[in-house]
Amino acid sequence: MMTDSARYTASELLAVMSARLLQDGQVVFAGVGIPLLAASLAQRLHAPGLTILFEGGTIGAYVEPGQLPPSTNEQRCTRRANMVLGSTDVLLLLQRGYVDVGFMGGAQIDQYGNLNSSYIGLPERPTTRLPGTGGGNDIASLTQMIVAMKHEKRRFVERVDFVTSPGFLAGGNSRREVGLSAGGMFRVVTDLGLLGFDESSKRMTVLALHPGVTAAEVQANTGFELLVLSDLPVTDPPSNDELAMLRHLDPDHLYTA
Amino acid sequence: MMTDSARYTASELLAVMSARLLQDGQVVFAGVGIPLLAASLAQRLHAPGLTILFEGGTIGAYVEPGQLPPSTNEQRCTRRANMVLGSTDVLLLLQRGYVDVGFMGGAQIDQYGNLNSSYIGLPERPTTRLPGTGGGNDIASLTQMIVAMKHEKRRFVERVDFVTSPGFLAGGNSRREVGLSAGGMFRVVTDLGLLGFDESSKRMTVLALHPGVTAAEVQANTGFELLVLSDLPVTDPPSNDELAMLRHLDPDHLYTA
Amino acid sequence: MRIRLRLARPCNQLRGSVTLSYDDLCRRTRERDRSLREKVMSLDEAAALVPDGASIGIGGSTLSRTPLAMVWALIRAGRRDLVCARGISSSEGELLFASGASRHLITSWFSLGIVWGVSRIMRAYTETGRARFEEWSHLAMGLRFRAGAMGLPFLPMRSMLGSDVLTQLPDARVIDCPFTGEKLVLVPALNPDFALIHVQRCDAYGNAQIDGLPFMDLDLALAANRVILTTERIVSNDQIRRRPDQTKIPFLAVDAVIEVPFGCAPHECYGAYEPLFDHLNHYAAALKPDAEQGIRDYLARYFYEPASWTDYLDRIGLAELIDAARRGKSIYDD
Amino acid sequence: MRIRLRLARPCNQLRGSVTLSYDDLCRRTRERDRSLREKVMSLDEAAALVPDGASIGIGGSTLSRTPLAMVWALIRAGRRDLVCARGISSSEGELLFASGASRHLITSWFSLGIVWGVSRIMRAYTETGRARFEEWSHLAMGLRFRAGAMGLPFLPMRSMLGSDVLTQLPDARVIDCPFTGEKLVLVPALNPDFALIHVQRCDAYGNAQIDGLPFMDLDLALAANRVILTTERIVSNDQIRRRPDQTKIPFLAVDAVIEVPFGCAPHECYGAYEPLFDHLNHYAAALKPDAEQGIRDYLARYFYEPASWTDYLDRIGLAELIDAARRGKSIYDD
Repeated sequence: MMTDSARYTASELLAVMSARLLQDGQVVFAGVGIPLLAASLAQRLHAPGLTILFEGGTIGAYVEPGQLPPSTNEQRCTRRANMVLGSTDVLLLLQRGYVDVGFMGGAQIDQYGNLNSSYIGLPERPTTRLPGTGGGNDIASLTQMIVAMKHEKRRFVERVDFVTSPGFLAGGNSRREVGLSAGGMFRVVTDLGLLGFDESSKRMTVLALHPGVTAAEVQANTGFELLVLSDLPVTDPPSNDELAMLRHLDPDHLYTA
Repeated sequence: MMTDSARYTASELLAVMSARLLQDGQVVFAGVGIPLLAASLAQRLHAPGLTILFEGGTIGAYVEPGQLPPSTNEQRCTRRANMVLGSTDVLLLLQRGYVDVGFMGGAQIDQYGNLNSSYIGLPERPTTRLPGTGGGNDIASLTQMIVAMKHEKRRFVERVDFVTSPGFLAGGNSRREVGLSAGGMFRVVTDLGLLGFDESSKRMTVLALHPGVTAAEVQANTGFELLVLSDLPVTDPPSNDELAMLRHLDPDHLYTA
Repeated sequence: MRIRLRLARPCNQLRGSVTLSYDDLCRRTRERDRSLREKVMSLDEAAALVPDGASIGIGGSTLSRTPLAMVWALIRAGRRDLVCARGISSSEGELLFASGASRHLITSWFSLGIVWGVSRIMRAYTETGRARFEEWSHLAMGLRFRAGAMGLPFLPMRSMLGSDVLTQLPDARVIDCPFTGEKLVLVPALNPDFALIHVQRCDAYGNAQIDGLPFMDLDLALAANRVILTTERIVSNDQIRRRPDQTKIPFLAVDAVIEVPFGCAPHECYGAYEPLFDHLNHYAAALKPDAEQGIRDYLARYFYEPASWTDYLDRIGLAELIDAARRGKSIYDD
Repeated sequence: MRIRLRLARPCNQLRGSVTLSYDDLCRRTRERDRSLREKVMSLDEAAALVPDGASIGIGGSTLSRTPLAMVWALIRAGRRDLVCARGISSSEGELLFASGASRHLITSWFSLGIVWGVSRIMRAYTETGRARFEEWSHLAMGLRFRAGAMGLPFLPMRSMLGSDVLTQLPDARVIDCPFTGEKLVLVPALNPDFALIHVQRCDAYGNAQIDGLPFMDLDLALAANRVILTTERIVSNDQIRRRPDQTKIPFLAVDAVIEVPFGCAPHECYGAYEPLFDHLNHYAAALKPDAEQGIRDYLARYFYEPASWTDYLDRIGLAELIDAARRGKSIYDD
């Protein structure tokens, strides 16, 4: 689907906008798809010293253009990497505190940033069984999270059917109270805007709008009431450089269909 | 010191007699010195399929003649080994139950097979601080043990000053009661004879005498009352083949001074 | 009909993960022949070692170093009620469910991957209650194998707290740390009856070298009660002994060695071949119109009909094997 | 005089192992610069990173891959009250005690090895209460580093039960396993302020390869709050990236890289050189008549007087270095 500008698809917008959140020198734990692509984009443009970790067991990845892996567990993930190690061990780096930011896609999210990738309906007899947590729960439990996902009402729900990967749980201090003292939701990047979480209530908050999008549009595509930053900035549209590099990395639109 | 026969030293006798206890196909965790040498001797003679593990991190060692290591942590221990791994990981094989027999030397032992290699006197102000457990406590806690040591009254004491490596603790079921459900003392090989432990009381028992040694002599060199098997057998003296191979392995008498 | 009958026993009451007492764990290990001996056999002989109902740890992850030849052999041998465990599961899980070889998979993620979408077989079997997908976090799976490898009844961890994943797992416990007072999750050891692991090379005794991503295979090998190794090639013990620091699985944990070139196809084997993308597309397309009929047809053509593993590979096609091998080896190019 | 003054504070009250709260552990790690950057410096610069009183994990074991050049630099820099931890300790422990750099060593075994007998310096310092040898089992040491590496406050284990080793360790706890009811010992994580590790090669960022016996160094590197790597040689990052599965310590854990050929001498570095047996005999002989005077003289001649590490090596003698290197490399001969 093309956005208004027709210069880029919604997926491309998502990739560019989330790439901009990653800073040079950070350590990012990236999932497959838009996160992997956005992290690689950041690494090629403004953050050459970005260290990318994959759940399959890679530290300091440097994925080759046009050679995107089907998951983060194949040899393509390790090409020109600094280190390859066991998947338990790379996940333990999260627990040890080595990772600055976790970066994943999401199927369903709620107002406190909880993610569901397990069940639609009741776990005992779900209407849809989803693929499950993978490392999602571990990443979301142990480090600061960026989530990139399409902004649709059925995906942005008041309360997820099942908390696969914890955000701020019931808001306020509830995350810390269950024993999750590190990490938490940092940003949600969508094709409509950039969202964060209110410092005390932990409710989802619109921080910026993408070009041509209104706050009302964002709310209309969200299944719960959003907080909105006063004086809402508008993001810069994807630059030609960003789009060119993105398409160089994913020429077959494997992740950006 | 030469024994009666003058054909071999006490250390050589110890090495030969303990080598005979190791069976083909077993997995043995061997300490440096006589244990390493005896295990290598068994491997070269009657037990070619003996798997030797070293605490430094070696599985399936095959130490070269004349190239004995100063501890079990040097590269000489790994020559022609099947696998090299971390020292924590090789010790964990004991805990996982992969090891048939642990094989160590001992500084001080008591009637229940408890070993002391830490303190003579009180721990707060010892008269002699010994080198400590190393892996001794782990080996003795987790697997069947063979101990090879010189038979001297000051080494065979009623109660060790300090239990570094547990034998049967206070005898009877006390070992199992503290939570050590695997392993236990199996044999003590000395330059005077072969000793084991009574099945119910767990007291040290003379099982065999080396050539030319009497039961009274063994008792006289022991600081507590030994049980003695009725109808006490006498071991075969070290054969020429055994002695020749032993001297081939340790031509400089590094371990058999 | 046969499958329907089995529904009488609800799949969520299948024997799951049991924490063995230390006495039992040690007894099982003591009874194994851990001596240095040759263990080379055929896929069929290895499959015969595994009884119905056994618990099975599956090596590799997603599309990587999956012991597919051994899964293939077990399905052909008609195994039933295997309780399978893997860090992340993919098409091999679909084939285990659809063949009736397993109705219980313990894993963190079960689907086909970003390119092919959500597994329709996983959905069909779990949503109707015909099979169980027992979900633990990826780290939890890894620590369960690691606890098993370490001879421990559990390991502590800091994730899963506060999530619904944890509420579905009665086998996990939450404690207050006796040192810091912090909340911790304790996950129970997983000591499967068998591990199936594919490696790039090993010797006839089972000393195995693994190139590239090791996933959870080193822990899995030591956690399991028996290890069945498939390998791209068998090398001499002399070659192993020249670089013992490259051995990743020790022979004393291994019970069977089977030489199976392309033993992961259509999945990848690091440095040897990449995934066979065309065949995976073909598989996904075959399941598109009617997933259950599609996978039955696929099983017939690729699992039950071939006379041998080579025949299976031949049906996949030489061109793809050559291409996948070229791509696989390219990981070592500058 | 200086040493005597310090006796006012009994060495058994020195700061020992503290189990950090998870908040503190994470904060310390977050404050580190974990970015991909060059970290090459001199021994003196690295020594300046380490303050008096710091806790130090020392890599290698006994006579193997001991980071001796870094120990040498710390002693020359006049460090005091370092709390040192190592799986098994040898002459480096004697030198740390005798120089006054440390009065507290946490280890499982501390002596000189079968060839040279019980450490007389260890005995002299511990029997008079001038220094503390805090004894844990070897496995306990390994699991304490491993817990530290895993970001856990403790790990369970099955040894030390019933022994007097355990009764001397108030920091360890015995629990009943919540799964099996069995008794287990919990050992607290060890997260030293610094790890000193010597490797065969690494790049300027600190991606390190280790040949042969890894001992506890991989866990130690991840457990410590800062890692100082000495290396036989620095290689390019390109070389590392060609075989990422040979990297054993990731750059993001490393804070300093110092190229020091023969950096373990007179101990060994696997595949590079064996122990310098003649020098070790010379050292042992120097300590024979009067251990404390002998080691003071040795420290003067080999630690304080040399202008540089190369000067130190020169005093050991070229002939020995050549011989040790010949023996070291022979591990790869058929």
